[in-house]
Amino acid sequence: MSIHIPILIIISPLLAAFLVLLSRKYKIILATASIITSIVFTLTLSSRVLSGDKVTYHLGGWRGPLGISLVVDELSLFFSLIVLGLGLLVIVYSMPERNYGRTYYFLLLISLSSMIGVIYTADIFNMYVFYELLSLAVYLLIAYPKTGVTLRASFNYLIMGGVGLSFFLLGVGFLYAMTGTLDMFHIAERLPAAFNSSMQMVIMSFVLIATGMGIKIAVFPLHGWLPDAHSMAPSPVSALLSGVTVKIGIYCLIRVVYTVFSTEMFLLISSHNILIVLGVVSLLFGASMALAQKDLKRLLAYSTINQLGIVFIGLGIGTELGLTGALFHVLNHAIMKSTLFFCAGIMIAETGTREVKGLSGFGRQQPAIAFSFVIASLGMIGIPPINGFASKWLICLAAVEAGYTFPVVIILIASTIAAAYYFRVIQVLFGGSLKQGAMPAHEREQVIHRGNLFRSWPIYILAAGCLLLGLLPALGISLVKPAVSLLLFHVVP
Amino acid sequence: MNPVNISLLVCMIGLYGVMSKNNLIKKIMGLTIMNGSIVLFFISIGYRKGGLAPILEKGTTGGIPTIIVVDPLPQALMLTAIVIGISVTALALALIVKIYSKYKTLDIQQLSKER
Amino acid sequence: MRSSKIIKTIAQKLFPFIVLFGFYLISHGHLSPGGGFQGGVVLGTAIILLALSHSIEQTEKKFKSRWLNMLEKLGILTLIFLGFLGIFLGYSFLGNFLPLGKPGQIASGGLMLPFNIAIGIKVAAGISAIFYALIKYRGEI
Amino acid sequence: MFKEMKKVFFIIIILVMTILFILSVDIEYGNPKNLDVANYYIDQGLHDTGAINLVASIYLGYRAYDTLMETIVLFVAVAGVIFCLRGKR
Repeated sequence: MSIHIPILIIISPLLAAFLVLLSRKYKIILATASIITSIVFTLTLSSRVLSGDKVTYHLGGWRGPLGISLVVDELSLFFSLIVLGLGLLVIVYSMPERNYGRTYYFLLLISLSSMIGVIYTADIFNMYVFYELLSLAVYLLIAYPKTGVTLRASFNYLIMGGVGLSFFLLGVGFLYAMTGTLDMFHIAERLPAAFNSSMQMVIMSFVLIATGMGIKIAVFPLHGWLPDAHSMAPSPVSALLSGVTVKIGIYCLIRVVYTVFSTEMFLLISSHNILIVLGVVSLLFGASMALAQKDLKRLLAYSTINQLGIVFIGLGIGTELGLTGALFHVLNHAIMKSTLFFCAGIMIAETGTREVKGLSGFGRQQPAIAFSFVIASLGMIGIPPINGFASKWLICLAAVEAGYTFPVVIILIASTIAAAYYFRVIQVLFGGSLKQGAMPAHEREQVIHRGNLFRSWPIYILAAGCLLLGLLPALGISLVKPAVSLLLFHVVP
Repeated sequence: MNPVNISLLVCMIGLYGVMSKNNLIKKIMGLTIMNGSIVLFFISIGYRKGGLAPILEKGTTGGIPTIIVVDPLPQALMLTAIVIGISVTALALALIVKIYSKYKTLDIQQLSKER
Repeated sequence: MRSSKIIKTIAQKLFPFIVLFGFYLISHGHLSPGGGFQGGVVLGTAIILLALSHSIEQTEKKFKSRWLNMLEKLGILTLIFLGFLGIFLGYSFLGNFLPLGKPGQIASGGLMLPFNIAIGIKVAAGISAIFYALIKYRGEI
Repeated sequence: MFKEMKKVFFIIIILVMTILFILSVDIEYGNPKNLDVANYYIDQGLHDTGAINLVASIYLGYRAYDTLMETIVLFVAVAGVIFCLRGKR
């Protein structure tokens, strides 16, 4: 049974998703149990993977380029642990909400399972299929409240995501035409020969795949869908989207750049400079747009664009330190952004308004939640004892080492702007008294009653994670290190 | 102009439709055109001159076939891609129906004005 | 909405043939062009034809959407179950555990026939469920 | 005026992209390279999976996992359509 673990990690949430649709009562228990099962399975794999052993599973017994195989290496292990850990917290956080029916948990489990599918698969077309499954589930999760705004946001995302995935598929077609196989490791073996004979086609396929993933990651010129989708979705879904789903795009990009197109090719067509430029632009754009927002969740959504710019700069630098910083920032941003969205969900439910102004006095009413918000937002700005500082520092260090001084200046400027907009929120949180929101009194009573331990504990856990990773950055770096060394000194099996 | 180039041209026409049209249904049409062009692209990269459909004759016992057969892998992939395209289109149409019943318009300019 | 007698009669007479063709496509998917998806869509269109030519309410009495939804879940659970059976019988997930049979016969291809049938039923139910949902929607009141 | 400009701008973008595409594509139509995997499917597909329809032998044999996921995609779409259009909220 132990050789089947990689597929069981994917299938257990998937099976639970269908069982959730069939049973009315046990939906939450089923969802939680399946995710915990997946986490346990992943942890049992981790010791094998970290000892340098790649876990490979051939579906249907067809190996190599014939069939689809799953490969769990250090990088995919790192990303799958982020996905599963945050997924569990999102499910726990959405437990108290009564409005979330079976469909909600079904879609949540499908999206989590397909994220793991994207991460583990070694077949590039299978990656596309899983990504499409993930996108469909996410469109529906955004549209879950079925109000006009969410439907519009979801449709907007559907159009842009559809175009992006079409580009991705076209890029896969280019790769298949050049190499005659779909297995990523086999494509990597054959691509250098194709690169020598027709360089422009290799570059074109890279551009297509990078554009497709760029839409999903929402780098600056392709970000149009993100602010609406991330801010209008229900709060747990926003946390999932900003914390995890965007990272799947980053994973795909890393996988494609470092496994399929080798690093030398990447440097030869100098796309790392393009990554840095895109990162800088979306950094500045996200920061300055966030400054202008009045809506709390919209502010957080623009802040996501800002932080992903930092990850892009780290990836573009491409040295060991830069990659460590980038992957560490992926982890940190996942933790911090989901804390912020969880807190924002509670704040909006309690005060009954989405405006930043309406939050005044919340800090006195629920100091613990407000304090967690402060911790995470300090991390976003990059203030020393919190985890965001460590990864930003690493990226700045790597940039200086590699001779890019301009991005460092931009990161510092963007951090200052981030400080401006987060301190505005914090100031409102702790100043003034709680205003009566738009919500009627009896409804508010209910909401506060519902703010029970399932709501608050995920926030405390995540905030503790922020502090822990900030005080002991060596711990976080040791989590990232195996993946980085895989990327830098990768050996094609 | 061979089918490979034509499929890329059609793909760009679909992209033009998605970007420039204001009607939501026309946008979805553009997406469908893109999907169809990708199907054409995959099928044409798998084509072999003089190749037949990848279905062997009844009664063969395996081994090396004597006839030239086109590459079956892109065709199998496109079965998947077509079904995914249908799913996206169906979902998009359902969203459009819902949006129309909320706002009574399909024009994206008017939709973006409404709050 | 009333449709003419000719359309009603022809749709009714065509219905069994379309269903037969759908089942042919499903069951001969591994021998000739066709397969679960194509056959499933043909089955779905048979139901859609009946609904368009007769009234939707009448068709829904025969093909209840609750049953269609159930069949759909059943199709996918069958697929996953067949995949797991591969694990339990010592192969990998979705591995073929049935004998391959003689090429060209309907019993050849191992798991392909059960897969095709499960997919076909699922797709037929899914297509007609989409149709019901889209056509019965009357907007917000 | 603005609308016309936008349209012209889009058309220029599309034309540039098309020309780039067509220049970059280096595929000899009707004579694909790297046929070893395809030839394996053609030669051994019947022996491995027992189906004379090679497309079926790929999408239900070698790549059955894709097919499973694709049915789930269709299921999610159906569930989504029904969810979106169900009743009055």
